[in-house]
Amino acid sequence: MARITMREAISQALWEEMERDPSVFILGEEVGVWGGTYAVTKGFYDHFGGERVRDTPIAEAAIIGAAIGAALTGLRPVAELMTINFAFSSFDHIVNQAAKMHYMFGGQMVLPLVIRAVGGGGRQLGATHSQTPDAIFAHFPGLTVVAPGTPADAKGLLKAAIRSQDPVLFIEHATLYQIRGEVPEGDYVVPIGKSTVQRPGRDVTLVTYSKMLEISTKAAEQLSKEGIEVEIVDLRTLRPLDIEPVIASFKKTNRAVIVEEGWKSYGVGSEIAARIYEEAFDYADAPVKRVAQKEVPLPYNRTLEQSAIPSVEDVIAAVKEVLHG
Amino acid sequence: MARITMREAISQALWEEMERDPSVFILGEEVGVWGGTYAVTKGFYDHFGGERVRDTPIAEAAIIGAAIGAALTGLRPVAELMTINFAFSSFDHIVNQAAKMHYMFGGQMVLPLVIRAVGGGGRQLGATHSQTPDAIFAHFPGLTVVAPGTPADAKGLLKAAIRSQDPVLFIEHATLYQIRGEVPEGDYVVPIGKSTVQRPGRDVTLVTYSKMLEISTKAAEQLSKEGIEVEIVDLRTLRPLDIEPVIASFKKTNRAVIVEEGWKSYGVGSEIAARIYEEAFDYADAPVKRVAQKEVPLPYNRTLEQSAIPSVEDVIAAVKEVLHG
Amino acid sequence: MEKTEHLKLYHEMVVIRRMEEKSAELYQQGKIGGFLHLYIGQEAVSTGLISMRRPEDRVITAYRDHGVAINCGLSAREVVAELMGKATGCSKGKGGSMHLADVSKNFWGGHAIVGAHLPIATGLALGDAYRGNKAVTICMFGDGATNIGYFHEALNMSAVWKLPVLWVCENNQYGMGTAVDRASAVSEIAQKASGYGMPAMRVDGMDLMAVRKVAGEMIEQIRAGGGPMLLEILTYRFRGHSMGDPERYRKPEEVHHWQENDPIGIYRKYLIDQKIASQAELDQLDDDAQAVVDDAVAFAEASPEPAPEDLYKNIYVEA
Amino acid sequence: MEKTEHLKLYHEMVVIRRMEEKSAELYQQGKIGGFLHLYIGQEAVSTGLISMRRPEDRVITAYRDHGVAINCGLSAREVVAELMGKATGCSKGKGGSMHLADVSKNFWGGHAIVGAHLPIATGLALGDAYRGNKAVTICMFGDGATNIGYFHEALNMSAVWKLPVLWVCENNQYGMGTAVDRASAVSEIAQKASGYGMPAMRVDGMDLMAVRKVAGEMIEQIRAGGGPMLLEILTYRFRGHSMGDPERYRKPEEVHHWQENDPIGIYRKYLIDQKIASQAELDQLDDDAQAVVDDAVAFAEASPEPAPEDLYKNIYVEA
Ligand SMILES: Cc1ncc(C[n+]2csc(CCOP(=O)(O)OP(=O)(O)O)c2C)c(N)n1
Ligand SMILES: Cc1ncc(C[n+]2csc(CCOP(=O)(O)OP(=O)(O)O)c2C)c(N)n1
Ligand SMILES: [Mg+2]
Ligand SMILES: [Mg+2]
Repeated sequence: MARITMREAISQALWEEMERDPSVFILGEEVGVWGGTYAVTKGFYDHFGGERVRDTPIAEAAIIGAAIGAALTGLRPVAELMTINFAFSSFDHIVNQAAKMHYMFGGQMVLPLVIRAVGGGGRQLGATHSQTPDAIFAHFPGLTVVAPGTPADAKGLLKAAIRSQDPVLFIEHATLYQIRGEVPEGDYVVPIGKSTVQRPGRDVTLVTYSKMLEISTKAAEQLSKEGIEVEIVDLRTLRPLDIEPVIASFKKTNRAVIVEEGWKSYGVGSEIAARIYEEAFDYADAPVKRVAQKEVPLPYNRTLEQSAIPSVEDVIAAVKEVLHG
Repeated sequence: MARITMREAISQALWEEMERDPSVFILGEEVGVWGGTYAVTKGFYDHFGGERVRDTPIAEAAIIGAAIGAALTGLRPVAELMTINFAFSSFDHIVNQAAKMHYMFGGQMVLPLVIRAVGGGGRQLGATHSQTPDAIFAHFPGLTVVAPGTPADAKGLLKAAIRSQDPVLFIEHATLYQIRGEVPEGDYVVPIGKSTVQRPGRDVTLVTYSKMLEISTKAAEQLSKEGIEVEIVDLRTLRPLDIEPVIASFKKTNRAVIVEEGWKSYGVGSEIAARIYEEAFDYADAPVKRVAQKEVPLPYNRTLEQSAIPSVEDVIAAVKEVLHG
Repeated sequence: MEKTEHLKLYHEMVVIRRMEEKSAELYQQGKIGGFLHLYIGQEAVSTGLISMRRPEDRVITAYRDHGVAINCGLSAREVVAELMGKATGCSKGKGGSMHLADVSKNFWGGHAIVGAHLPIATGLALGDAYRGNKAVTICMFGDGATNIGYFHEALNMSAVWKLPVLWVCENNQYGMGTAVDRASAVSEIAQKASGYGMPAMRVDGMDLMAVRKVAGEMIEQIRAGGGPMLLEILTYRFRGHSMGDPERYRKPEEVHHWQENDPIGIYRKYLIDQKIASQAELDQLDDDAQAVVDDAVAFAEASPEPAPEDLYKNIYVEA
Repeated sequence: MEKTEHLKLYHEMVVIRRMEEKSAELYQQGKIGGFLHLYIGQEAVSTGLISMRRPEDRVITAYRDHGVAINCGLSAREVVAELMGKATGCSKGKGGSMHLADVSKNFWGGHAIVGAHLPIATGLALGDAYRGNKAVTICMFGDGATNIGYFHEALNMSAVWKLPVLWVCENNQYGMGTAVDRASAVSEIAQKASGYGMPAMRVDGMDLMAVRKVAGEMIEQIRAGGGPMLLEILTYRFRGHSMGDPERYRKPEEVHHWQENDPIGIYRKYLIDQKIASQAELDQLDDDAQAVVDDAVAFAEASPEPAPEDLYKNIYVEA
């Protein structure tokens, strides 16, 4: 196992899958000559050529539409949306076409399609470029929504996504590309649709995913010094949602904090909180607490922006609140 | 007060506001010569002319974009999306542009804009044309999301929306146009952002809105015969969400059922359930129950489709469950 | 062209016409639900066009898809069954009128969001180009669809990548109640090709033979590597946009004028004038067509509804 | 044209150039965050174009907006303050580089979603047409933006409704790393106008006087009721797409070639050749421009950050 960055892990998954299966190809803005806006596909164009690493016009609906069509013919396109914010410019193709075609035509159409999209705030890109709208995609049956928080999961889940017969929205986080972790070499596949305990603990269940796993882990480390042991459940997949590990943990700790980067209202935490109570009402010793983005379009100013995104301190405070009321 | 249909109530609000304020105008597909796909603007074209009742090309992004631009110049456009499903073809303009411009430019841009959109399933229109994706719009700060359930509210809230300085998504339900109710004549305005008790009761709090108010009311009437008195809180506005009447009712009944037409996961009920526990944890005598659409793209076949949408029976069963466990 | 081929095409057109008339009835009886967009008046468009495709050529269209489905080789049985939401329908009753498809016949649907299938067609053609197949994708859409962004993105991308697509606009002169000129900056849709440096043609869609000629040439040019092209086919729908159209936007005289230009009548006359078929032979085909439709309706009526548990099938391939 | 006007325009261009150079520095120092798209090389485009507008004419552009803001009359102070996220910035520090605006100067931003402001421009023009105002909306966008559906929907709608918009494509030959030909089916953007039956022109964007001439004529034709028009202005960005562009997609020689075509140099030479201004006068303007920028930076550095509670201001007009 090598200790590599999330960027390298994603890049590796793509590279290996393209080597393994000639029907896998990449399309998106600046994926080729430029090498990927976030350098994920650096070197791919030279190695695989322009047919398999396809630079597209700025036309998000056509990017996803073309990926859908190519997938229908049996190819395995990996479409890159430069950021998830631009998924709003191809929203119909994602939630109305990709998510529904298999069902709507009685199962005859198969769309082995991956949409990679970079999300998250915190980089002073202003309101339109800083969103974490994961929950709204997860609302649509027919779509699979994956959002890894570690390099190993990124590699393993991306491989699973590419091999899946279903359309998968694979959400990466711009400020996670640099984090490092142990990543198994070669054919490492992590099944989609499985939440996992990333850190065991006994006092509080902390449910999170993606970037907030990093923040939550830091918070847990600090809390541990104070004798508070947080159990972190990483959702990894938002749809289909695997609530079981969350419930199992909650039945043990009887307290939960949910940490997400997106807005609180109608967000991921809403669903998780509702599910916890539905399935473990009698185990709740304190109200479940949600930590999320302040309900504002993210501002450019760094201090303001940072104050709107959940911090390590916010998580610590929330954990203490569910513990001590 | 006259007893009129929801269609007439909406039509009346539009007509009166256009008579009152020359800066109000309508644009959308088939709003003019055709008279509105759902006949809401029948007669408007002849009376107000093609400048104020503007038929557009099939170009949803341009419809909303044009409405935004016109609003910036101080007009009060009412853009009609033939159905809310087509909002996915103008999603960026709704959630990235309309919702954010006031904030992003430091308050200098003002967008007094209404987007009317017809939602809901149950008419055998297939998966792409039958959605109730209200929750995903309500996720975005900067947007106001209104969804009336009675003719009076439809009139009063639409007037408020047209007079508002903020962008409002006004969601109508295709199968509610025929319902009748008492509607005050003339200048009747219902404030946006206020939930209300539509039916008082003592045993269970039922939280709902839009079409499901009708279904829930029928359920409540039947339950009443069995001696179960349901208190129905109608949200009416999804953002900003007025949770107060919900909490007040819950503190009284200690039990709640949430009924929505959209999918359950990451839906409206998720948020309401989470909020109830956050604000009235100690009052809960039983787990809050969510009644919602089955997690499938809605099928064409009538029987299948009906089985996927919450029915009066589903609501009755849920109420009994929260009462008797 | 062989006589049998002529008779087959005539028969197809009449099957479509009879099926559409019958569907309107079934709709009135409440046996078909949702939206129903009839193809009456436009039969020569898809019958002519699709008769020029090879089996490997893919076809994709909008929600006005009943005729196209028949031309692609779906049986009237599975089409009518789908309209009635039956388990025996081509989409197992889940799609309905707007979502007919049969992948095994290279018919990729039936799409209800205006213009959204155009980018998908780009992808179908990309799939063939990627593999070096010599197949052409035929993508049909209405005049109204040419004003939405999807049209632009799809045509541009197909041209940049020189993909094998024939873009076919069925210009029936209205998008719902909106006449072409009220929605499109140019009244000749073919002119839009110039923004994509794409060859374009216009043809009379009431004349099956004319459609065949132009479409056939374009399809083979594309197959030979000519890149995407745009074909505008002028036509008219004799009925409302869908069932329940108030039709306030066009004059009865206009409709009558076009109805006198009936594509079936024109083709019938052609076949007789050219002595390809006799009146009696064609009458026989008319009767056959009626029988096909009657059989289809009987089949559909007798077919089972989907099972309740089918609601949860086919959401994902992998469960 | 008056000498003072010439000197003003020269000064504006140099202010933009110096401000952009300084911004790059501030970015390297971490005093500007996010994305920073410099306008260096394209100064003659907006300086020439906007010099032809009347105060009632609205201007809207994409995220490469610093120069446009200056040309619209925003002070370098409020621009640099916005780049640094200060409360004194034109958007109160909430917008940043990509979201400059000043409604009071009829400058409607600065928009970061490629092409999304084009439909909004249609609406601005609709607002004026609705009221019978004689104002023209000038909407600027890049070559890359002409491939997205928004472009198509906006141009078509503006043409159908004959709205007073000048659509201005700043063709700097790349959308990020993608050369025009790799993304657009036609290499001359002006050709795209034909799909909308719209008059179009192409002009050299390194030559301020040429831009003024063509833009001025078009704006007045539009004002006179000529309907929307498309103007393609050929230019080049001397720097990367934004800070941190690896620039693997173009050769240094190409960049150097264009840098020799510096729009400021060309205009300077013109002013001297035509004996409109002396070397010394222009040097003085250069110094003035530097002083303006130095002052702006000092102002911005000394300006306060937004207050923490500003986070919750301006989400809605009505609280
Ligand atoms: C994106 C979108 N907007 C609006 C509609 C509603 N709608 C359905 S058909 C139609 C008219 C389409 O006209 P055209 O493309 O000319 O096809 P035709 O019906 O004439 O065959 C409209 C507006 C839709 N289905 N999708
Ligand atoms: C809808 C959308 N897709 C992608 C992007 C990312 N992006 C930002 S600028 C840009 C290139 C735009 O090129 P062009 O329109 O030529 O403008 P230029 O940068 O050359 O001024 C891209 C792809 C975006 N902001 N919005
Ligand atoms: Mg049409
Ligand atoms: Mg460019």
